[in-house]
Order: sequence, then C-alpha cells, then structure tokens
Amino acid sequence: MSNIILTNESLLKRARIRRLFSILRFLLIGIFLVSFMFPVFWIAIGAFKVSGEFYSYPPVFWPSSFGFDNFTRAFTVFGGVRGLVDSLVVASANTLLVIGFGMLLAYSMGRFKLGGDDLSFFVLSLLFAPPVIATMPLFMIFKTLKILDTYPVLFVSYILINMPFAVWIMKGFFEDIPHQIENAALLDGYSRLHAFRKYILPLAVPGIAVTALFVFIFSWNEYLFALIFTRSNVQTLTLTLSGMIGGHEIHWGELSALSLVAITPGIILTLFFQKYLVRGLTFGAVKG
Amino acid sequence: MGHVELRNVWKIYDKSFEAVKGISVSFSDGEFVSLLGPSGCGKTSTLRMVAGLEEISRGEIFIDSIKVNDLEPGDRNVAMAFEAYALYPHLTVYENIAYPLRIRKIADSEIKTRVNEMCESLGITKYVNEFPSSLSGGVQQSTGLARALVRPASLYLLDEVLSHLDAAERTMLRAEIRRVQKLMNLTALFVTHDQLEAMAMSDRIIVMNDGIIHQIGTPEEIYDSPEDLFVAGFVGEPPMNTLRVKRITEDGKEYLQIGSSKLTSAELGLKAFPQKSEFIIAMRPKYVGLLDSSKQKGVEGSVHTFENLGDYTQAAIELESGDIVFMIGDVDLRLQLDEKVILGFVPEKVLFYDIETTKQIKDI
Amino acid sequence: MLNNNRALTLGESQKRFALLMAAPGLVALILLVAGPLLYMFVNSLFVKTLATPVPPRFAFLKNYLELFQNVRFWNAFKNTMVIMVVGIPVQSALGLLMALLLFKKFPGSKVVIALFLIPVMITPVVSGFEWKIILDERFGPINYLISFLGAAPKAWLAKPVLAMISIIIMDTWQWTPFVTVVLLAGLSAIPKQVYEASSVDGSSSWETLWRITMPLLKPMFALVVLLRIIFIFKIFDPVQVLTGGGPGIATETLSVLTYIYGFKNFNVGMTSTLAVIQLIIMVIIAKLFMAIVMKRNAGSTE
Amino acid sequence: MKGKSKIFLLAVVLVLIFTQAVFSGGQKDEEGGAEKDGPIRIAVYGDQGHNLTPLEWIKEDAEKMGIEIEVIGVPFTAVYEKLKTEFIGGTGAYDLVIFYPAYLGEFAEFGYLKPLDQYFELYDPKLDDIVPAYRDLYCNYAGSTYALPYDGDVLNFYFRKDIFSSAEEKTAFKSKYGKSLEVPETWKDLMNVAEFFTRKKGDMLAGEILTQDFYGFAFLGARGFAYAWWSNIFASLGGSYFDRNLKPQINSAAGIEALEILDKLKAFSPPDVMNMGYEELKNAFLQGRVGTMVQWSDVWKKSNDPAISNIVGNCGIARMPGVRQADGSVYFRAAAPVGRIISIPETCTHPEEAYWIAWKLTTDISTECVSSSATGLDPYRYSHVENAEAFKAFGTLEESKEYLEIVMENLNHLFPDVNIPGSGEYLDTLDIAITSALSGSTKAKAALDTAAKEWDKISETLGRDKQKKIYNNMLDVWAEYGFWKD
Repeated sequence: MSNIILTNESLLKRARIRRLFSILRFLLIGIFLVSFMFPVFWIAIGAFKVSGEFYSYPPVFWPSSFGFDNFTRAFTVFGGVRGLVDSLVVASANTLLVIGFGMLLAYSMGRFKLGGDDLSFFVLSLLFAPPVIATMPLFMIFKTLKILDTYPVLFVSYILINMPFAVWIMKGFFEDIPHQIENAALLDGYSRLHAFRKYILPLAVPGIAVTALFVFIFSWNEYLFALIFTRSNVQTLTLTLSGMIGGHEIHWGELSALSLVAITPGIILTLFFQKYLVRGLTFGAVKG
Repeated sequence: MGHVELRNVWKIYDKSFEAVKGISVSFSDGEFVSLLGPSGCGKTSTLRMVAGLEEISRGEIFIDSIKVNDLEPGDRNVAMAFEAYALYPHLTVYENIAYPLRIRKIADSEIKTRVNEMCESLGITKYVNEFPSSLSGGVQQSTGLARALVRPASLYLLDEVLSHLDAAERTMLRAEIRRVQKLMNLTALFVTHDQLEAMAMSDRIIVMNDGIIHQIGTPEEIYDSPEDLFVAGFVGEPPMNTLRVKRITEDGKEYLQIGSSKLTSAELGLKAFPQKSEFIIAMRPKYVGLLDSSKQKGVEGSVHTFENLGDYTQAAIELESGDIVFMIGDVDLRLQLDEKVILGFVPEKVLFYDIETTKQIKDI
Repeated sequence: MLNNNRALTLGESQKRFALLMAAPGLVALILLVAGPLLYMFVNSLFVKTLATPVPPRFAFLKNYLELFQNVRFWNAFKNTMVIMVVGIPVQSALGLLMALLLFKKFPGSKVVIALFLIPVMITPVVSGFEWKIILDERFGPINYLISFLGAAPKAWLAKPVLAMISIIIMDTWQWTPFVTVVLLAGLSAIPKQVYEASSVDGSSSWETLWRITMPLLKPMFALVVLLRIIFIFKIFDPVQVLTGGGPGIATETLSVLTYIYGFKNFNVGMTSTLAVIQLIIMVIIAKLFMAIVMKRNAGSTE
Repeated sequence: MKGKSKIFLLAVVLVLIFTQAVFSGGQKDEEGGAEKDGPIRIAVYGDQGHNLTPLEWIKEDAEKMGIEIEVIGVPFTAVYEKLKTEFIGGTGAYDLVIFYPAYLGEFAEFGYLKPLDQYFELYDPKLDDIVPAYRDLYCNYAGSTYALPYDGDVLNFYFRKDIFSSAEEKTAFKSKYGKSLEVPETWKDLMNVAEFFTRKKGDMLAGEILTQDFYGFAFLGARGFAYAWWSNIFASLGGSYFDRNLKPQINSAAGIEALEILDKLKAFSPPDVMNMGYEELKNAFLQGRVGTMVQWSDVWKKSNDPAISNIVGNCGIARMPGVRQADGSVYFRAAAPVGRIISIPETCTHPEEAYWIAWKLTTDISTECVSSSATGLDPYRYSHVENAEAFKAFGTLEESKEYLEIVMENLNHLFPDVNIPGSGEYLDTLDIAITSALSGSTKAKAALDTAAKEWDKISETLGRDKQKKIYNNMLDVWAEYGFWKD
C-alpha cells in the first residue's frame, strides 16, 4: 500500500489545480452558452437591423437603432398578420382536437392497458415515422375529400403528427397517478366516468396542459404539411416565412422580425416548462 | 499507523446551523471507537468530515499526524462503508469489492486472493457474481463492508452499517465485524444510534448530542457512570431512572423527598448526598428493588405496567408525583397493575446529578 | 409500478368502458393511418405518376429494384447516415461535456440550462434560414469570427463537404442541448453516495468518470442515440430551407428526397416505395426503443 | 351501462359538431369570393418578390372594376411544385397564375389552363408587338394562346466598363495574352479575361487597391436554374436537349465540353458561387466583387441604383459569348430560364376579370413594369425595346438604347427551355447533374450520363411516344424561328 506523502507544496498545487478547473469550467460554460445562444441573438438583432446592415462587413453585431419598422412591415406588407392568425387558428384547433380525443385514448391505454403492447407499439411507430412519407397518400385522400386548402385539412393532418405524441405522453401521466385514487372512488360507489372526471382528471391537468402546449408548438412550427396541403385560403406563419426566404431580394429584416415572433412560443415553453421538455422530447422515457 | 485526532472541529451548514460544535477527540491504533447519539446529533457529519466528504468548517483533523483538512477523500487513507450501501450498481459483488484495489493498480491475482478472503470471512462468497440490485439488504451491506475492509487503511469509517438489517443478520454481522477488526488490528470509527451496538462492539464510545460530545469512555464507564443526564438517559434499555430529589428539614431532621415519600439518608442507605436543596438521583433499573412495606421504608408507588420478558421481568412504577421508575426483577416476580409497592435502591449504585448543569456530581 | 391494479383490469364492462373512452381518438388515428398505409403499399407496386394522366402500370417490385440501383437514393441514404455517424457522436460528446459542467449546481445554473435549451424548440424553418445568414460566405458572422483565427472565409453552403458540415452544425446546435438535459437527468439519477464511495475508494475524477459515471450513463446514452436517430430520419424543414439538398444533391436526405420525388416529380410509385422503406426502418427502431428503453423503465422504480 | 352509452353519444356528437363547424368555416371562406354583391376576389399566384409589385400598382384600378386582388407569393424555386400540386388537387385556389414558360407545355397539354384567345376581343393584348420567339414559343401551345408574356427573361453577358477600359489593364492584358483586352465574344476569350481579372485582396485593379478578393467571372450555381448557365455554352456548341427520336443529347460531347468550360470558369469565380442564386449573383456584381457575369436583363437597371450598387454607370452589357465558327463569325445562343407568363387556370370562375388583370400587366402598363427599378421584369415587346426614353432613369439615352439593343439581340438568339410535359422534372434532373458536377460530387460525364438515363426514365414514365410527338411539334416551331436545324 503506497502511503501518500504530502507536503505543503503539493497541497498548494492541488488547490491551484482545483481553482484552475473551476475557472475552466465556467469559461467553458460561458463559451457554450454564448455559442448556442448566438443564433437566437442573431435573429433578435436582425429584427431591428436596417437592410444595409445585413450587407456589411464586418457584420453588424449591434443595430444602430431599435425601431419596430421591420415588425410593422412584416405584418402589414409581408402577410405576417395572415400567417399569425392562421397559425393561431390551426394550432389551437388542432390542440383541442388532439388533446380532446387523445386524452381519452391515453387514459384507456394507460389505465386499462387497452390494446396492450400492440397498441403502444402502433402509437410509438407512428411517433417515429417521418411525416414526409404520409404526404403523398394524404394529399390524394384530401384531394378526394375536396378539403385541400381549407383549415380542416391542417386540423386533420396534424392529428397524424401530434396524436401519437400526445397519447404517448399523456398515457405516461395517467400511469403516474396511483390506482388507489380511483379504486377509492369506485368503492364509494361512483361510476367510472365520474371517477375519471372528478378524481383523475384534476390530477392529470398539469400534464395535459403541458402536452397541449407541446402540441400547440408542434402545430405552430409545422411546415411540410402546410406547404403541400394549402394554397391561398390558409397560409401559416412558416409558409409566410419560407415564401420570404425563397424569393428575390430577401427582406432579411422583416424576415428576422417575423421569425422572432414565430419562435416565441417555443422559447416560452423552454424557459418555463423545462422539466416537461425533457419528458416530452424523450417521449416519456425520462421523467425529467 | 492509525492515529486519528480531531481538534476543535466545527461543522456549520448554511452559515448558521451548527451541526458539530467544536469537538476534540483522539484515538489510536487498533481501537474500535463508536460515535453514538440520536439522529441529528452531528455524528454523521463528524464521520463525513473525517472521510473528507464534508468540508471542515473550523478546526483540524489529523490522520497519522497529517492534517487532512484539504485532502481529497481518496488521499486520506481512510476506507468507508456506507449506511445505504452505496454499491456500484453496474458492477458485480466481486467487482464492487475489487474496485478500490483496481484503483490502486494492484495485480489481478492479488485482487482475487484478497477479495475471496474478504468474501469468505463475511460469508458472501456465493454472491460474488451477482449484481447489487438482485441481493438482499444484508448481502449488500456485507458487500459494502467488504469493499471498505478489503484494502489497508489508516482508519475504517463505518456509517450505521447495521441499521438496515434484521435482528439475526445484525447480531451475526456485528460479531463478524468485531472479529475481523480485532484480528487485523484495524482502527475503526463506527457511527450508530443504537447504544446496544455501540456497547457490544466498541473499545471506546463517544456519546454525542446536539453537536457536542457528552462523554468519551469505555462501554463500562459509559454504562456505569454516565457523565451527565443525557448519557444517562440515552444509554441503557430501559434507560436509567432519574428522580428529582428535594432536601427538606422538618423537626430538625433532614429528609429527602422523592415523590411523595420522605426518607432520611439512612433509610435510603446513602452515606452522603450533595449539599444542594434539589438534585437528581439516578440508578439503573436493575438496581431498583421491591421492599417489604411492613419492615422497611422506601419510595411509595403503584404498578403502572408489568411485563414478563422471559429472562427477566420489567415493571414501570408510577410515583405519586407522576414520575416513572423502571425496575428489572426476577423471572418469577409477579405484580398486579395498580398494586401498591415500596421501592428501594442499591445505595452504592445511586448516582447524583446537578439539575442546572445536568452533570454528575462526584464529589459529595 | 403498483401491483394493485388487478381490480381494474378485470371485467367485461370495464373493457367496454375503456373502448368507449378510446373510440374517438382510436378511430381518428386508424382512419388517418390505414388509408395512407394501404395507399403506400399498393402504389409502391405500380409505375405511377401524377405529372401526366398516364394510367398506372402494375410493376410488382420493379420500383424497389430500381430504387436500390438508384444513385440518388443511395446518396440520400448515405447523407442521412453521415449526419448520424458524424453528428451523433459530436453531439454526444459536447452534450456530455456540457452536462458534466452543469451538473454541479451553481447560482444561476437553472437559468443557464433554460437558456441553453432554447434551440431545441426553435421553429425548424427559422433555424434553417437563420443559419443561412450566419453561414453566409460574405456577410455571415461565422466567417468574420474565423477570420480572427486566421482562416480564410469558407463558402459553407456552396461546397458539398462544407454544406454537409453546415447541416451537421445546425443539427448539433439544435440538438446538443437536448442531449445535455437528458444526460443531466441521467447524472442526477446516479446516487450521490456512489460518488462518495468512489472518492473514498480513492478514484480520481478521471477514473470516476470512466469507471462510474460513463457505465451508469450508458442507458441514457442509448436512449439519446436512439432518439437522435429518429429525429435525423425525420429532418426536413431546416435542410430544405438551408440548402434545399444542394449543392447538387450533396445534402439530400431521405426525407428531402421523398419530398422531391413526391411533390417536384409527382412520381407516386417511387415516393411510395421510398416511404415503405423508411417505414420499415422506423418500425425496427420503434421495436428497439420498446425493447431497450421502455423495458428498462418498467424495471426501474423511479 | 346507461352512463357509458351516454358518453359515447356525447363524444360522437361533439366530433360531428366540431367537424361541421370547421368544415363549414373553411367553405364560407371560399364562397365569400363567389358572392355577387361584393367585389370579385381574384387570387394571383406568382413567385414572391419584386415581380409581384406591379399588382400593387393596379389595385386601385381593379377596385374600380369591382375586382379585389389577392396576391399569393411562393418561393422562386418552388413555382412548379406548388402550382402542379394545385392543378392536381384542383381546389381552384388561384384565378390567375404567373409562372415560367418551361411548364406551359405540360400545363396546357393536361388542360390545366384556359385558352386565352376567346378573351382577346375584350382587351387587345397587341400580340404583334411581342417579340415573336417569346410569343410563339412561350405562350402558344398546339395552336392556342395559353398565356401572355410578363417577363422577357433572357440571359446576357455583363461586364465592368471601368476595368475593361482601363489603360493599365489593357497594357497588362496585352503583355500577358498577346492580344488586346476586349469584351469577350467567345467562351475561350472569356476564359482569358476571367483569369486575368481574378485578383487577391491588396492587388491593384484599374489603378485602385482592392479591399477584397476580386473574381473574373460569376454565374448562378445554386440549385434551381443553374442548368441555364450551362445551356448557354451547350447551345453555342451546337447542343440540344433531345434528338428527333427523343434520345437525350445532354451527355453528348457538346454537353460534356460545356460543363468542363463552366467548371474551368468556376475557378475564376467567387468561392461561394455554388450557393449563388439570383440575389447573391446580382449582389456580387453590383458590389464590385466580380468583373463579368451572365445574368438576366434586369440587372442593368439595378446596377444604376446607387442605393444597392457600387458600380453605377459602369455596368456594361453584351451579347452572350459563343463559339467562333470556321467562317470567323461567332455562333451564340442565350438561354432564357425562368421568364414569366400569365395564364388563367381552368378552375378559375371569373376568367374575364382575371384576364383583365393579365392584360393590364402585360399590355397596358407593361412598359412601366419592365422599366421600373422596383421590379425585375425584362423587356419582351418591340415597344419596350424601341422606347429607350422609358429607361432613361437608369442611364443616358445612349446607354439605354445600347442596353435594349443587346437584350433584343440576345432575345433573337434565344435558346428556349424545353417546355414539353415533365419539363419541370427534366430540367430539375439536369440541374442536379450540373450542380453536382460543378460542386465536385461527380465527374462531368458521369453526372450527365446519369441525367440522360433519368431523362429516358422520365420519358418512359410519361409515355415515350406521346412525349416524342409533342417534342417534335415543339422543334417544328423552333425551326420556324431558326432555333433548330435538322
């Protein structure tokens, strides 16, 4: 057994190394934070830059003035209001549909093991499948139903994107609620529906609310289905944005301003519901 | 090797809560020392400071004459077994025990001998290839112990290592630990809240409460002569009886009033008692007996509870003042509830305590 | 899991109740899935295009065979794999480093984590466009910043390898924080005492990292890698916006290719074939996820 | 039991109510446009950006006509896919569509568009005024007019007047290449010029120290329309898309040589050239980073706007370079990618109102449209070309005349996009081959061979015989204008 002989010097050295490590640690955290925040910062300041400031070298890291011209023009001239309203309508309606239906399905699956592993697996596979593979068949179906370019086409198609997610996550939330609660209610002679409504639902509300927020943001951020299934009647924010990107003479300022608006719900979710973010994005595998 | 000294050690949490208030103690080679006290008394904080898992707020700790305040746990040459086992969940029992040896880059063949020896002596050989999660608490506890004991160290720290076991396992492992420690002449610091364990295993016991040391001594000293009322009340099961006593003078005669009984010192058999108007007398339940009421004067009371415990009987006697006095009696003693009895004490086993300082009054 | 749910899993009436509750959602889901599935499988066996009103021709497995000989398919497959094979290890390493740095709490560490997480929820279209500005060869801040390191400006989106790197950088920016928080969750699930034991046992920080932390994080790594694989298979918007698959086909992924076959070429047969292939891959991954992650979760009592 | 059926019923009713609500909500929107008493809503589809600006100009007039114009912009490179998706879906979302002539054949062939001839009586589109090539190749299909031209896109050669006229550059060029510095007439000449003008930051250029790297040439390398920059060279080498038998000719010797020439020119182009779309390429020239380039006609207008241009007054425009023939003449062809034409979809319920807008834009105010700096629209009528006055804002009358002459000359040497059904896919495949090869992912020959194979497959899928017939019809029209020789 090697006995460690310690002198004052080696002690000091250790302390110095430890201090160095701690400095290094915060330095690294700082570098990480700055580099990962940078693109967000760039969008934010872009929203205030005047057009020339996008074409200057060295790049402008701080706009000369902070006016809201870009916002005003993004909303009035570039169809921002339209995009905002449509995105709000589509995302809210879809959230209602998905949560309304999904909640009951999730409860059945989580509580009564409805469909067992097979149904779980089915939902999970849907959750993992790239949405792009469904675009062609859905397009043909919606064409036949004559609902292309209407709000319902997005309400319905987003169910495919969001329902598996919502069901999977809410199922986890329901599983977290102890069985005793409804057993007690049942023993007291209440019906199952009553037990669900009066005892389970209130407990599940936080989970459901957060799931709803997720669903809302996924709908809000969605681009592919909107691109294919809509034309003129419906124009969500992501479409407004992409239209501005692809054209000639890209109006970077207005684009940045509208982008800033577009990313706000997501940022709110991250800043205030961080715990659930992990749970949501790992499909409930990490309880956060 | 194996000398440990704590000098005026403090642990202060969050700048205000004082968990350990300046304790000093030292012990040496081959000693098995227990830190005994109720939960929250600062004993675990003390242990963790020795281990290096907790910063020392004030004071100094020396192990083998090296001040270890600023040393990492791994550099202090101490080994530790944890209350909640703290086994490595991804390693087998064998690998868990081998871990400290592997860290020290010891040859595989030697690791094998040492680990097997250790498993043998703690009786866990048949579990070596299992993972901790599949084992009972006893085996996990033994594994944790084995991991601590498998390597040479100046000091072995055992944190409540018996607390999660059932009675039988506990008695077994207790003896086993003591045996290994004696055979290998290990210095050990053992934290426990169980006075029985401390009594059974230790060379010396440190009784702590509220962050201070109440008494340091051999089990006998602690048992027979508690330094203060806390130790008196904490060590022993049932605890030592403590009774408040008033000195009164009536008709020129000096009486001691215990409960409602007034007795002279002669009647109590006491040669002397403290020259205070009020003080406390204390005696172990086994030194309390029943007197024949017709022949002797004693302390009057009535039977509150009575239990036959097989090897002996135990009764709680309620005095008129409401104080309860425990007594241990012969196996064939039988008492009725509410039966009036007269109690007497073995005079030379009676101890006196100061009410204010709670310290034992030794010079009478 | 609690084991007292026997009372709740018995009885016909109960089954009916469960089914009634689930019905609306289940019906919606099945309708939305069954139709497309059928459509996909059937059409993958046909030579069919919407570009002209030519009647579809039954071709059995011709589409599959053709796809497997198609350079562009393999290119897209390769690109998807490259994003995974390069991106995931980089993200895991950075994510782990950040998780280790952030694990020990300090004043404000919660805020740091929250800010750090923002990229995860950024609208993908926006992140595509944002990186377009940032990586601009002339006016982008990246080229400006690397000029201080003495590097010549890079035409990030114009060179095949660089464009691929750009995609990976964007993906890494968006998803490293996610890796970090998952690993942070993993780290905090490791009992503190295990670390204490290891420090008393004398292991250095380095040894603790490799002998204790890493093995115990393994399940979390498995989870994160699996999830990243799934996300990368899905990646579409940001790539479409950032490079549109270019230059040439250097950054075409399977999703982008599916989109192009479907809604640029309107080749129903090929699109369906591609879709079926991706679906099969996803089903395999879902099976893995169930087997590895969900089983483990059921086993542990969190 | 009772309670359970009640929830089920409730759920079903809820679903029904909800779907009813949302479906009817969508429909109301559509019907709103059809109501007779309000203004008639005409949804105009086009690629997002400055070329939709003229629609703003006519909104007031439209209101007087009882027309409400709604503009729907899509990304520049997504015009085909979005439009085709709509035509297949048939929702009737657009009443007037602005798109690229390459797709006309396909859209007309499949009956997605209304023939316009029937409306000519309403407002005269003055067809005779339109440059014939543009009118007959890009707006006609199988004998009917399906579209009116809106943007006379053609590629031109641009150069910096100041550096080409600099005395010291002339001397330096002479001593290096043994001939005098001229605006290149052939690709070979261009190669020298491009090499000559490629300089590093800090070097001298026309007597001034460069503050940034300078490049001799630039072209559009971003995916979408890059193929056209190859087509210029390909066509001048005598190449064509298919032969009469619909055998792809893009991988012929001419195709490979053209790609190699472009690849060599790439060495003298900015490093980000493969990411340059219209905007980036234009900016590179206007900001004084490149000496020459090939671009659409509108850049000349923009070059004289000091707000966005550093080279005001120095933008020279010339014929597309070509290949010197045995007789000493130069054979050149100018590709005409994009271009914009306006059509009325078959699904349009108010074709007359839609036609009015088309007429307004392409006839009534067409000169304003092509001569405004607010648009990227290019001349396509004789009246535009002859009206140099209208372009006075951008330079002297002389310069304007010179500009219009050159544009006209290039228009007269058009190399039209293939515009048979499937052209979107054909051209996209070609574009991918060109950009892949130029970005170094594949070799020129391999890339073009692959594309040719793909072309065969596309023809196969679309029906070879039918495609062949349509293509041959197209060639017949080309031949009329001398764009094709059997």
